[in-house]
Amino acid sequence: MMRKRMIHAINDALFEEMERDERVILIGEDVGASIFGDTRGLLDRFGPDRVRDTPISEAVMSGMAVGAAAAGYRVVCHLMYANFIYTAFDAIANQASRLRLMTNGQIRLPVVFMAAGGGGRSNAGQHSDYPHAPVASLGGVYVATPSCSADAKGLLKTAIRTDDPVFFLQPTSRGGEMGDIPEGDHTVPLVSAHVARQGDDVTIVAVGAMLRIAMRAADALAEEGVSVEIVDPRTSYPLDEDVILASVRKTGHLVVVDEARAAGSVANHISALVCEKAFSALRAPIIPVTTPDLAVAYSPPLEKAMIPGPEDVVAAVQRLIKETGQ
Amino acid sequence: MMRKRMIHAINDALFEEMERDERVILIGEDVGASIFGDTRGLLDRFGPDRVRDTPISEAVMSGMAVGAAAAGYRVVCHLMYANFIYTAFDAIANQASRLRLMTNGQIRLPVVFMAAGGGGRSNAGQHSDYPHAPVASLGGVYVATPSCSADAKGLLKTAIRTDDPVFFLQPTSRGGEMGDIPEGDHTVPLVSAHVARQGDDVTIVAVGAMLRIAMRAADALAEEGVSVEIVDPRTSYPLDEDVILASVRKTGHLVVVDEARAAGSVANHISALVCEKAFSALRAPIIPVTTPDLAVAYSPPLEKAMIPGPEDVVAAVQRLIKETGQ
Amino acid sequence: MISNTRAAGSLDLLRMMLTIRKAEERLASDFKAGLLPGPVHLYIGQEAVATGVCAGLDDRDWITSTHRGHGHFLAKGGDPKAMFAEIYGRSTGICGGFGGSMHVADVSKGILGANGIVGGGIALATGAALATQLDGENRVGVCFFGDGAAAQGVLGEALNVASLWKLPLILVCENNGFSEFSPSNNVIAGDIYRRAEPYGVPSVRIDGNDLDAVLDASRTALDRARNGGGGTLIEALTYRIHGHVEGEQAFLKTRYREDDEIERWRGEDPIERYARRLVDQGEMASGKFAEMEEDIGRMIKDAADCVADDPYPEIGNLERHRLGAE
Amino acid sequence: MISNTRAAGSLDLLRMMLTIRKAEERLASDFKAGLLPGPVHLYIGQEAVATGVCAGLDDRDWITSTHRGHGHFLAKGGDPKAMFAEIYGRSTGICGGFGGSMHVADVSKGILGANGIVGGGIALATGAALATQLDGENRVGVCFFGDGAAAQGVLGEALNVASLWKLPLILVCENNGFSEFSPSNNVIAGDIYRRAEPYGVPSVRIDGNDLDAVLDASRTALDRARNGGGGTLIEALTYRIHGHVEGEQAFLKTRYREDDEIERWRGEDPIERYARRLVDQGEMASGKFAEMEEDIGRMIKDAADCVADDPYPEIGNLERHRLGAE
Ligand SMILES: Cc1ncc(C[n+]2csc(CCOP(=O)(O)OP(=O)(O)O)c2C)c(N)n1
Ligand SMILES: Cc1ncc(C[n+]2csc(CCOP(=O)(O)OP(=O)(O)O)c2C)c(N)n1
Ligand SMILES: [Mg+2]
Ligand SMILES: [Mg+2]
Repeated sequence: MMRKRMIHAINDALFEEMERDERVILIGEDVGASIFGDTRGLLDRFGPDRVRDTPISEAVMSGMAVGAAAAGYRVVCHLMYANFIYTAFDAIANQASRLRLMTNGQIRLPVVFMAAGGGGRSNAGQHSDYPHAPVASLGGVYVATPSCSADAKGLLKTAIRTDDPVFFLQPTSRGGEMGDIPEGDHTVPLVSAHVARQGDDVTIVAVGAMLRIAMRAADALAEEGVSVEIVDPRTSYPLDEDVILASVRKTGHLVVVDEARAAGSVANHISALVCEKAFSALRAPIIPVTTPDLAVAYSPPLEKAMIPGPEDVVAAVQRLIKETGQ
Repeated sequence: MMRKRMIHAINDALFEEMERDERVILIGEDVGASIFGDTRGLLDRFGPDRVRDTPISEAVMSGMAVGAAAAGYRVVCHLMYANFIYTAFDAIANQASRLRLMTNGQIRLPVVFMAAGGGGRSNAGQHSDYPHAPVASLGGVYVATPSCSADAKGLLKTAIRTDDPVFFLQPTSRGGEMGDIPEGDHTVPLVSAHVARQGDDVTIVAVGAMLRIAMRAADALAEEGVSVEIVDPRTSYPLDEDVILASVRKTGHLVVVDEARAAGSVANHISALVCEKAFSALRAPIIPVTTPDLAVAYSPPLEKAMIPGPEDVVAAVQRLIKETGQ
Repeated sequence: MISNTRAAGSLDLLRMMLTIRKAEERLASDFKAGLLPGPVHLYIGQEAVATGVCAGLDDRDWITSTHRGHGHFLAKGGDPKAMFAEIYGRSTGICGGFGGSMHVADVSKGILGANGIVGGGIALATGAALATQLDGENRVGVCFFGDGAAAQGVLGEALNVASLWKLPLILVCENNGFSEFSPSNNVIAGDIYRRAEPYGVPSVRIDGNDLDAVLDASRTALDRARNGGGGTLIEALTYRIHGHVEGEQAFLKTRYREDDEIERWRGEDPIERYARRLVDQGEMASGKFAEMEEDIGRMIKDAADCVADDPYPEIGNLERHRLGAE
Repeated sequence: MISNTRAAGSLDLLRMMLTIRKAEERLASDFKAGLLPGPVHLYIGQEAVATGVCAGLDDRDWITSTHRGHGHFLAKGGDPKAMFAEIYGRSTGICGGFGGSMHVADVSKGILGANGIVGGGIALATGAALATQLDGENRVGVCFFGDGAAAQGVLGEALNVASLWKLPLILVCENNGFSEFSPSNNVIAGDIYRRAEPYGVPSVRIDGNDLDAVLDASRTALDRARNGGGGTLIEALTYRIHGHVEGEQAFLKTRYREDDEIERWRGEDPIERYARRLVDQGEMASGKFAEMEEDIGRMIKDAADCVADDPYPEIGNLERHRLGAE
């Protein structure tokens, strides 16, 4: 085990995969200077052929990633802030997500679109979205949502080795967070939810940056005698249905915590999944805890009020217990 | 009452609103020639200032719509096929959906983005999406999904009079369908789900083109003695929660039919809503009926198999009855 | 038929143009006869462009194409049988019936596919050019696109990056005078070829109905690209004899061009012009053309007939294209 | 301070540049002191561009701006107090604390807002120009954008439509030599101003640190636009003295420019140059400048101080911006 910040875990993953496979290339705006630190050092190490600073041209950048992947490369396309995936959306939605089907599998696309999403830094309305649902809506793109250093490294390494597109959505506010990472070639399968905490009374599914929030809530609830099990989906699309369903079948109660807007959350997908496939195990309503259906506001008190915190999760669990069997 | 095809109902709505308010303008590719017929005659009637054929430039077109609306016009931006909303997505997602919040309400945007979505015509992978979920995910844009001529006219007229952005998603395969429309200035409020058929045993929420499918299924089920209530949400975002919840509280059973991919459907949103707010009324799992998580395939048998048909809805209801109280 | 027109003789080139013409005439009559499930956009009148450009390419050079892509597919070595089967929606189609007319692709021939998104191929070809540059084998990426597509911003983005990185990218704009039903000068300002100038990318405007002119211009562009000289923009002036899409008369209420304009262009038929030139210069016996036309007509008829009743794809094959299926 | 610089005298213009300078110096020290919740991008060194262009505008002309938008806001008549309050995240901010530094907007002054999406303002200004053209009151739409933003395809789309429709659109590219941390010539091919030529849009490159040159160029562009002559692209060469974003030293591991380059540009300070010119030509007494600097310094200090502790916005105000809330 080694302890590393999430941003350095991501950096390690890029180093190791570019080292491992010379067909891995990286394109993006200022990936050389690296404003987040996740691509730092790659330009020096692998040179300007494989590590390319691009102009501010998300449309051609995302489409170029698709074309280069179709022509035999493994492309990591760094989009910086997740809102810029909207600027890059055409090639992701109309090309990347569907060329496999439209060509009957002649074209497979090993492309990773990576970006930092979510709030917490007063980056305001155009730099704080957590847009996993719109990408999930395409059907043809994996959405990886790491919650910790180890998963960030392991998921990204797997994503780069995957022959279909992956959107790797790292939490903007968590880059500096330390975490333990197994030594060596640490990979994490894409569709492999993980039980981050064992419990009996209530299941909390928490996505990305919300995992730590859920953990805090679970500690508080433990003191009230409520035993919480926490599931980290790791990929918000596709969902690892078995792990989520198994936990709900055990606890009979579900709270879903997602930093995205309610209307853009996968909380809805998870609720729908459970309500279809584990309905008989459910003993209470499924309570979503999300950001309201608004762009994130700038002023710190507004931003703090919008993004789920431990107290919101605790309140949701308490409401759920209250409504049990009503 | 008058009987009209849906496409002519939409055409009437545009005529009437442009007649009514000279600040209503229409921009889009070949809105003059009108490949669907929904904008036919408008150029002759209102002239090239207010009805503008644009170049194939979805990025500037959608952003221009936002700018012109901010500067005092009511803009209808015709995007032709709904997949092209991905090409236009940046300004819709990063600007239209959030300028109201970011400017603290200084900017309100009366913009209607209209497009035809869904399959049924072998238009294949890049012309058959029904992308209401990605737009809904933004939070700041209404999504209107008419199922019949009357609603197409009434919803579009209301959309044009609304001070916030609306995505008007007409069903590609239903333009030729006849329907009764009230005489005169017929408008339909945006968030006003409608009970299209009364029943007692099962609620089916059916979106857009799926309404007719659900109606057919209901007829078949009636013969088996199953009484189906059908709710048409009319706007898939925001949802008219009260009407949907009231129906489920009455029947205790819910099937949601949505032409979009499961991962891009609002079926998930509706399930989540009901599972949170009407859980105690639910007597069985909520069954979604959607298109699989793929782009729509070209070959007719493949396309037909992908898009929900009456038999799929009947099967879902039968499954639901079987699982009741298990 | 010739599966690779590289360094082909003049008779081969004439055969290729005739092959495209006959294939499209067959599709036109098939459409009239209601034998085609989806829309088709025919290339009749533009054959010299695809034929002349692809004459200098081989299977390891990449092309991207448009919604009007049959000619590019055939000229780059695609198999007519597999193309017909695809457009008929059969399992024997080049894309197994999944793609259809707007998505014919054959990766083994370097054909990344027709594309239903106008301008969509530009970024893909840019990425393919990046891949070939990294491969270092003097391969190129070629993008065919229309005059209407020149209005898509991604063209400027591609020109910028192609210039900065000296990408072996050949942008071939087929200016056929119309963007759907809009005459080019309603939607395109100035000369398309000149749009490359500010980026320092060499460009030229040629007579796209003169095969020799196309061969010259593409040879120059290819030599430049293969020798590290970077990209080129070629604007080929041509004309589509058929409508934008077969059957357009059914939905167009007004005409958008005059018969005598069409007649004038029939007089510029690229096939007849080239045949005449060959006869005049003694490269072809005068009787040869009729004979050739008959052979190819027969070859095309056989190709189409022999797949017309091939089986439709198995519905189960849809699962093969889901994420996770290998 | 002057709330409208139209037809302002030279001393007013000097005051405006000083106002911007002092305001930004205050923000720089506030940032260092940790008083700003979010990122700020300072305009120091570029003041002549905003001041010179806005000198010809009044409240009914529209501007769109960038992430580096404080100077445009002030020059167009925005209130410094309301700007500081916004950047401090206070309820008294021009956007009630919802927008922050990257979204300062004052619609009553014709300021459609700073914008966090690079190139985002281009399409908005195009739409505003369309609106003014329809109004027929000889108003204009002005878009400020950076050299890096010139790589966004939407610029070409806007030039095309502005040319076709003769829109009163003035595109002001502030070429400050950097796109974040990339020197322009790494990401921009050729001369930006020349990119307007193929579209037939007049363009000019000027010394953006020479207020008189900016005044001349914008007067020409404004006369053209107000008299139906259509759009203009102005490329103003300038330099940002501060970093891309305050505090960048904290995350940048390498330097991206030399100190002497910065020093060289300090010698080109637009304020000192203009002041010197006024003194030399006897338009200003030599002692006047120091006095003016002091007055404005005091005015800015008072403006900032008096709002620095204003209340944060009420959390309940979030609801005011939801769809449906009026
Ligand atoms: C992004 C996008 N916008 C609009 C369309 C609809 N559309 C299909 S073909 C076409 C015209 C294309 O004109 P051009 O590029 O000149 O090609 P041509 O049809 O003349 O070969 C349009 C607008 C589309 N397919 N994709
Ligand atoms: C669509 C988009 N892509 C990337 C970014 C990140 N970004 C913010 S500012 C900037 C550089 C802009 O350079 P320029 O246009 O020259 O403006 P300047 O900062 O020099 O004033 C970038 C890449 C963004 N905000 N929006
Ligand atoms: Mg054309
Ligand atoms: Mg710059």
